[in-house]
Amino acid sequence: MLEAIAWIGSAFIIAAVGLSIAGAVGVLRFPDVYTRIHAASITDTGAASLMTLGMLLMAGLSPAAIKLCIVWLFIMLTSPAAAHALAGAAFGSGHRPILGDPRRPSEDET
Amino acid sequence: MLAAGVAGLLIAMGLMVVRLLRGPTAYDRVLAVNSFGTKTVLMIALMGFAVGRPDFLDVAIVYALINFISTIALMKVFRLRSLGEPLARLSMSRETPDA
Amino acid sequence: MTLALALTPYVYGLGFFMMAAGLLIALTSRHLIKRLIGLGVFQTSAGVFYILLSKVSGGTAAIRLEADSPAARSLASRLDAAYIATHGVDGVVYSNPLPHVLILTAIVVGAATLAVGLSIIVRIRETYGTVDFEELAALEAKALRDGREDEA
Amino acid sequence: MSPFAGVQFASPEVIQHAPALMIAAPLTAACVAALSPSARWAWFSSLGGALFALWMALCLAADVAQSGVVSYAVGGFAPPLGIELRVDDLGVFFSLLVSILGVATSLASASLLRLELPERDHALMQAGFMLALTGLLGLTATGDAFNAFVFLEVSSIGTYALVAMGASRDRRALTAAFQYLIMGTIGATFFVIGVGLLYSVTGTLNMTDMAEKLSASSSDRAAIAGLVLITVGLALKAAMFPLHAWLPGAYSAGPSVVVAFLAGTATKVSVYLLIRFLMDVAGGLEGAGEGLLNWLIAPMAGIAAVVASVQAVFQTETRRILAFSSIAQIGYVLLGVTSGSVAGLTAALFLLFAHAMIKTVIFLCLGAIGHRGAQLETLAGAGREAPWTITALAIAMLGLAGAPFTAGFLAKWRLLGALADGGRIWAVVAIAVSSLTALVYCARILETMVFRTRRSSASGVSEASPAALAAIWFLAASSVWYGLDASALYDLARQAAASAMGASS
Amino acid sequence: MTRLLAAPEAELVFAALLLTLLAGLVLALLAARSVLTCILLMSVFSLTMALWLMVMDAPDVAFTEASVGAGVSTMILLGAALSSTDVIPSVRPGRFWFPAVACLAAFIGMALALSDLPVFGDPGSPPSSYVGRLYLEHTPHDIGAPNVVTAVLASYRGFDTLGETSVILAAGVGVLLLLGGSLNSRDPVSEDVSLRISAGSPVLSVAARLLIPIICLYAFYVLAHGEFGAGGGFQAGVILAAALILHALVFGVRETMRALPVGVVRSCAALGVLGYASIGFIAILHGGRFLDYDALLSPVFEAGLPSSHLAGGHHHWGQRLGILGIETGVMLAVASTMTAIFYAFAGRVSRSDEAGAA
Repeated sequence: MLEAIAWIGSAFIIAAVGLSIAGAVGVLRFPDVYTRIHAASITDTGAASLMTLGMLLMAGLSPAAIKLCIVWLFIMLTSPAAAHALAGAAFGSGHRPILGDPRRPSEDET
Repeated sequence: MLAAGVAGLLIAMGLMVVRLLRGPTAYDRVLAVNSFGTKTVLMIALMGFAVGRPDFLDVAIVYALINFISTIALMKVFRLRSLGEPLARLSMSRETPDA
Repeated sequence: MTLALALTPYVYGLGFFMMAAGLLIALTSRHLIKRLIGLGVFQTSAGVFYILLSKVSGGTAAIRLEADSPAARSLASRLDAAYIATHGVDGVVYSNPLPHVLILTAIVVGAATLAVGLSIIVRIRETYGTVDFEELAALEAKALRDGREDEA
Repeated sequence: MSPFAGVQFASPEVIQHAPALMIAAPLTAACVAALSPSARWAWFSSLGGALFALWMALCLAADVAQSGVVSYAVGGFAPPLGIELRVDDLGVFFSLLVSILGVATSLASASLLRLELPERDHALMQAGFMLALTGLLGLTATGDAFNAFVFLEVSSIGTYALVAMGASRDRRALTAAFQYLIMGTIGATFFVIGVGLLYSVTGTLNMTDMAEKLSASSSDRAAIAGLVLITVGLALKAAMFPLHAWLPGAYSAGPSVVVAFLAGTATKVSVYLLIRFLMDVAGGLEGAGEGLLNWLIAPMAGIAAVVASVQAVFQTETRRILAFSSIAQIGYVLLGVTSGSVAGLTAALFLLFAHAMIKTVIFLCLGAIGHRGAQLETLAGAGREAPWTITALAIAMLGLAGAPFTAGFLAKWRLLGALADGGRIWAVVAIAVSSLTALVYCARILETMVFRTRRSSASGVSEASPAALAAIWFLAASSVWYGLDASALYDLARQAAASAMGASS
Repeated sequence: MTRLLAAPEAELVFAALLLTLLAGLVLALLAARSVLTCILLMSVFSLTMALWLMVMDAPDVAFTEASVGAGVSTMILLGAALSSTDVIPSVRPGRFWFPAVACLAAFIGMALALSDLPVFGDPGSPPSSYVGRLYLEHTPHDIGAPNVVTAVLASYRGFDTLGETSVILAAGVGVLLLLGGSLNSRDPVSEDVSLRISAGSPVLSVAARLLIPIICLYAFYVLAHGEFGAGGGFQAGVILAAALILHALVFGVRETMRALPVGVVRSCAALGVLGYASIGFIAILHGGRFLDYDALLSPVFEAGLPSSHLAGGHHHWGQRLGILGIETGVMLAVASTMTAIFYAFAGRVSRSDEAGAA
């Protein structure tokens, strides 16, 4: 029984890592700041939740589990707030998102 | 299994460093550092289990805290050109195009 | 064991590379703040060297575990008994704690040097108006020449 | 027989804790100074801390004279585990030097600071000064290699900011302090990497334990690399010839009370650490210590003696001349240290003590008369304005030049004798040439101050305050006293040299 | 569960991988042309270094490296960078080659010593088999704290930590001397209270107001937890300073200065070091050596206290009291010095802005 839970936990972790790598690739390939912020913060919080769930399964009832929940709570509180502030700052300083045709050359190439 | 997870996270962090170096605008760089920090927090938690000492999550909490604070500081520096000014006084929507 | 042998020159070599690179930035960069950052890298790489000495293969952090606690048992499971008997303490193999204590000091010393250095840079910026090393040298040479004429 | 044999300065309970209290007292004084509301209270606490440290140093001297080596396990744990404060004759010699100059500088600091810095900075300046004294005293007493690095940083981080505070008088203090910070930190970091290499070979940080393990160890290459790095690091801290670029700027632009203390102690304690590491710790490695001394330090010291003196002649700013003369004097001392004979080391230590006192007197005098201008000409005819201070300065300049009846003369004379006996003719020639050039710039300074007539545009020169005068005259008189009857100081130096060389041969 | 654990060799390989990432970051730093990019690289460098330290079984050092390196150093670097030009001019070749050759010589010199250095992870190397092992064996008997690093830091080598705390005080004194001039003057705070809660950035203000008390509480947890897990005086001090810096970042440094004036902060730094030294003096007055915590409690009093089960029944209350005492002193000194340094950098910049704006 313990082995099964551990395997499910590590499956969650692998899923979280996959999501994280997808987000990282997204941050590299997306055309402008806002889409990158979108890619990064969604996958960060998603990967954090999945990984915390996976590790909770592996840790079981122990002080580590409580610390894991605190870490998860902390990430949930700070990561979106930071992303919001970042987007607000970028918008405030004159960066405008690229609307309409995605095939238009992105900021990198201009 | 955990080692594979840790290696995957390492790749994601490497990609973030690439964005940090390439990032045309300053906000790409701040984003890269913020995302790198969050991934480091997850890495610490995962490594705690990989090396069999899960009670090192205190370090992960400090990481998340420091990551949040340095992101706000970086954002204030790039956007408002000052550290000491209260955020409230310099409303965020003031139009000052910069890097 | 051959893996550790192969890694040794690579790992120490990277440590010494970081020392040389930090020293190079601290001595040659024209921007004063970047010089301090180079100095910080140089000090941190001294810490890397100490920590490289402290690692014991299969060892865990120097926080003593109860001999029969689940963590100790799972750690012991990945090592053979003879290794634990010779190098372990009370059934658990630990890494060497002394360099950790020394590097805690070195990190704080590095931060203290950085703080004083940056406050000097802020004052230089306010009095000289520039933080470019070569402009500063030029300004000082000119001031020296003027100083000598008007006081003679 | 050491002059302190049989003398009792305090009750046995106090003497027992002398090494730790000698270091903790100035640290407490620094905290009280930082807490004190007014400059006056800060001065009292700094003076009290310095006097207490001197008292403890004297107790230590008596204790060491009696029992050879004093070992104090801090925290109650025996050496390999705990940190050991180990004081032998060599350590006591330098503790006395640092604490005497500490008291003298602290006595004169109130009036000198008032002349140069605004009132609100005095409390923090006294705190920084006391922290520097703590670091240097800690260096002379510690027997643990990494503890030496920590005290090296304690003494130097405070002084970077103190030197930068000279900007109120001369804006070049800031760039000089920045260069001093970069070079000083690189030196300290080289030192800590060297200690790390020695630690990787011996596994311990206690210096005596390290010496034993080094003699038994087979892996010499890491140990020699460690020693080379330590030598380079300490050479940077002691401003030895090729690595001395930071010193002239720092000494010419810093506040005079800070430069007076630094000129007398900072580089000297680095020489002490060089002697400690290359003679005691490296004793085990056959030939490594001596090899470094003879082939790396000796030639550099010779070049330093000649080149620095020549450069000093061409300077026009008073303090820059004295800074280059300090570099030359370090060259003399290192020539004596690398002479390889007890007599040579004794003469070197004697010269070091005499030169430290003389330099501190000179910088205190320059500060005390309120000498704002940097150029030497602005000092013209200062003798008439501040007779007492300038006569003390003249006595010290004579000592610096090595004129007869001063400690400087006696020290150089014995050093030349020891070097000649040791067959190092090139060193004798170097010192002779350097002393001649020293005569030139000392005569120039003396002539400008005493014999030249008053210039109308000279910046206001005024007599020193009574406290500053007391400190200045105490040091100037003792530099003459040790010129006439050098037995007390010479015995101390010989004991120190014997314990250093004794340990290695 | 055991199959999931990383094999010892995997740890060594992983450490080498992270070190490669660190070296890459240093290379990027070498080539960086803008100061802000350098600062970001330095922040990432500190985080990766802290990660590498975790793999190398040094949680305490990772704790400190993350909080001091990525946290406070980045803040003061940004403070200084704000007041200076951002572009880094390239070095003229003439002045580049001599130092470059010197660094290369140093690198080759050290590389020559490589062959004698102990093999990576070798348990029989001199450092790991001599004093390091003695600490691991003697700590339960002498001190009774599970965290050997805190035991060595606070008790065996407590004198080192006293020296280090005076290094922090020296830095605080130096920064206040150089930049503190304008902070002491009690200038009238112009902005009115209502601005603080205005529409500007509700999200961050709410997040900050929620987090700051939690962070302070967490700092005290790290202080008290120092003997059992990763943590201690330095880490707690820096986390407390981080909480104050967060408050200053969101609500303005003037606001934080009104809550904690510079005079109070400066005195706390001195009091922290004074507290540490006075524990040493108390040990002397009770007949022990300087900083000997066993002498803190009189034997009669200590006999009455319950023996700690953790340390096999030995009476260690003196050591526990001593370690907690000096850790509190260190925390006070570190937190107030880091806050004073942040005031000096952040407070000064807004001052010149005001001067510029006025």
